[in-house]
Amino acid sequence: MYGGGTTFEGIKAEKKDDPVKLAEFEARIERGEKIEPTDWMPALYRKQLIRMIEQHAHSEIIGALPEGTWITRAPGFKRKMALMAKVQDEVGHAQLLYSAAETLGKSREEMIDDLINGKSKYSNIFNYPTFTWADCCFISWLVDAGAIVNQLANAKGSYGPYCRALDRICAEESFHLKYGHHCVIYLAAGTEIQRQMFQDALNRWWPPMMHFFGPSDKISVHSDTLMKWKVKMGSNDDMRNQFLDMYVPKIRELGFVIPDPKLNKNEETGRWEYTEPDWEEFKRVINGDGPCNKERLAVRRTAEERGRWVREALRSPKTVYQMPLA
Amino acid sequence: MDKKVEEIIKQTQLQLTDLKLQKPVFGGRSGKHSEHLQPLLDEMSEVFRSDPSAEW
Amino acid sequence: MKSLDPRVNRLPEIDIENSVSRKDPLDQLGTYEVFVQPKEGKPFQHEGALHASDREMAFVLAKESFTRRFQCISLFVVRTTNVFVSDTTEDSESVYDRIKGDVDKGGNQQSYEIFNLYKRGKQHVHIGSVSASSPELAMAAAKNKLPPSKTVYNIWTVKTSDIRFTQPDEMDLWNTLPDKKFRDASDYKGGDKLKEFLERSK
Amino acid sequence: MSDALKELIYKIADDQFILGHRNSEWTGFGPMLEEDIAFSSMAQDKIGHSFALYTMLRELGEQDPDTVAFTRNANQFHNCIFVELPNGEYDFSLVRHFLFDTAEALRFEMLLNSSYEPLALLAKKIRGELRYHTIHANTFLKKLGSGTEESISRLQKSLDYSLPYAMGMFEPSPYESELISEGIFGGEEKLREQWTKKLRK
Repeated sequence: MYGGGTTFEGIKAEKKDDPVKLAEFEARIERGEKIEPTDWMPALYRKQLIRMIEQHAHSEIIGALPEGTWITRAPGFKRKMALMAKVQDEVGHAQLLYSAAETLGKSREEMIDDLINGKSKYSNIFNYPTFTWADCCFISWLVDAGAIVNQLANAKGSYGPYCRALDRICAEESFHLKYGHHCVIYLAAGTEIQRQMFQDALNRWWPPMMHFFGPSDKISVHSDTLMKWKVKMGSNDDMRNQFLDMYVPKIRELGFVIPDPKLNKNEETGRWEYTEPDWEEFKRVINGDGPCNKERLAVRRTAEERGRWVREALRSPKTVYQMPLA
Repeated sequence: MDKKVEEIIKQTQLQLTDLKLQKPVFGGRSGKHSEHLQPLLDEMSEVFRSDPSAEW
Repeated sequence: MKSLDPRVNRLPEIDIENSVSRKDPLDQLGTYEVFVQPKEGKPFQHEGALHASDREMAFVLAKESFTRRFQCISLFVVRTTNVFVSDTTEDSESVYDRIKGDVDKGGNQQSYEIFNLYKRGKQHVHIGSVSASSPELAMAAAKNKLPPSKTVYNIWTVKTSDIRFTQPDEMDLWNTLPDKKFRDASDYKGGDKLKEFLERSK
Repeated sequence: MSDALKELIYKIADDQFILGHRNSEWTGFGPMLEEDIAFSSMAQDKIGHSFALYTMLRELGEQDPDTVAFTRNANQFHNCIFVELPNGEYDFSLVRHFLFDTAEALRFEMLLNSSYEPLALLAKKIRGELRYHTIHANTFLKKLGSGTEESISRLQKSLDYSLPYAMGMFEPSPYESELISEGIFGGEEKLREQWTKKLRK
């Protein structure tokens, strides 16, 4: 469900790839055909894809925690069952994405260990606390909306297993977005307490939401290679602008005030203007120093440790680990 | 419902103590509960009760 | 740990700092491929992979990992190691052109299921079964008996006996799937509430 | 007659609702991703069953499901104590799932021919879901009950701890004879015998 904010630090060309194979590989992508696990691929392509899909999978499994904070308190049957199904989907999407990344040669367990040990990153936005039910509704609607902008773009990428996973995830997430919007409409049309609860949530969550798509193009490491290989499908600012185009009107329609007086669409350029997000905070949060980073990883580690006796009892020498096929 | 509990337990190394020796824990059916239920209900209805006139 | 999540506050003490040491061997479970038949008369299609301890558990877990919504009338699982995979071709070359359709004079003929990939990036689709004395010869038999009408980029074949099929008496597992509207966008139409709100706040 | 019927529906609905709620706490915390997903689906089924039962109660003159489920106090709930207990470790949650769902599947099998038609219809409708809950419980019990030293001792400890509470599922109601004579429900005694028979075979 969540993507974006993927950081491709310091991409340097790997050791020389076989030029003939590289030409065939690039011609295939040029024709719009997908790369499959058994194809030859440049080392850099494999490395960046593992990083990207792994970060997306981690974002899903960690993303289940801030919304999961409200799973036992969802008000009424409709919200309770929807939130149970939605948080379950996040775990389900993590399972799909880890499988897609496993086809590139890294086992799920190594990926989860790297997550827990802080070696592997995940989306900035899940390191913030969900103080109220309205915070949870903000995630269900707008963070989901942001993730879908990224995922629809990535679904047109070049790696087959990731596209298959994203096709399924995007189909399943249409319910998430509508559920989230439905919740926020009821808050907007509700009592003064409900309206204020969401306005407060919007004030808290807008800055991390602007960080969600990653550093602005001016300062982010820009890689033509990853664009050519359809690993990176659009610039961070493109994604951010798409999101603002689609959702700022919907937020304002409900009578809420977005906490950035400069936020405005420049009709000539067709681009949104806004207060420059604080990219220092973004780096700090991505690298482990946000309000809930420690709790998220501690909870994930506890789930792994408490489940170890189950996995060890299930493990049998006969059914040894194998990379998924597709 | 063909799988019988005994059948399942027999396929494991678990022992099933004699049920007649068990002293059933009754009371729930007539509203007499453990100390765990009310906190569960308070937590579950926290948002619901935060604004009783609201529609969520 | 003091958390906003009441569930976290109920967890046994969890230390913040300590990290996880890599376990050797990994307590990683075996891998299984999952195939789903969405509707009567439609072919089985590959849906993805999962990790489980054995075929029976893979079947149980596959039902919820892969058929939580949309449609399903039957599902089967097979261990990934039991799937035989052909070369993968591209552009306009069909992988069947690389297979010699020689006649299988081998003994101990067994039933194999055949799956074709018609587009890179899409799912393998079940097209039928053949009998053969080896996986390679099963693909050759498929070339003769199940000639494809369009370009095929990859073939999977699986011994029928390696598959855990849905049993006839298990078909009711998906009876209520269409009723689970709460997992579908159609259950969350906020239009009326929004209209009412907009009129009220005019 | 409707008091007997209401009491029966309330206790089945409250059992499903409270256990579904407890089991939903595991979502995102499961021992492995695939089991996290399956366990959450069964919790959603239980909440769905309770909603269907509370809707039946509304047709018998009770308040709407949200009010009934979210605003009553503990002393107004009719669930057995077994389902309200905290989740503990995964061994207890699994053993409770196994013992409770074995009984629940039997209960609804008895309700298949209930003279109260809505109950009979519901029993028929959710039969596939209850079948899945028991297949899942049986698969995990068999596997973990003969897995490692640790998994066997954990399940044994949870089984011994759970049995008195599990017997509490069959507390006879003040309307037993009326429910039986009206053909609404075969009675807790018969249910317990079938369940014990299954346990004791």
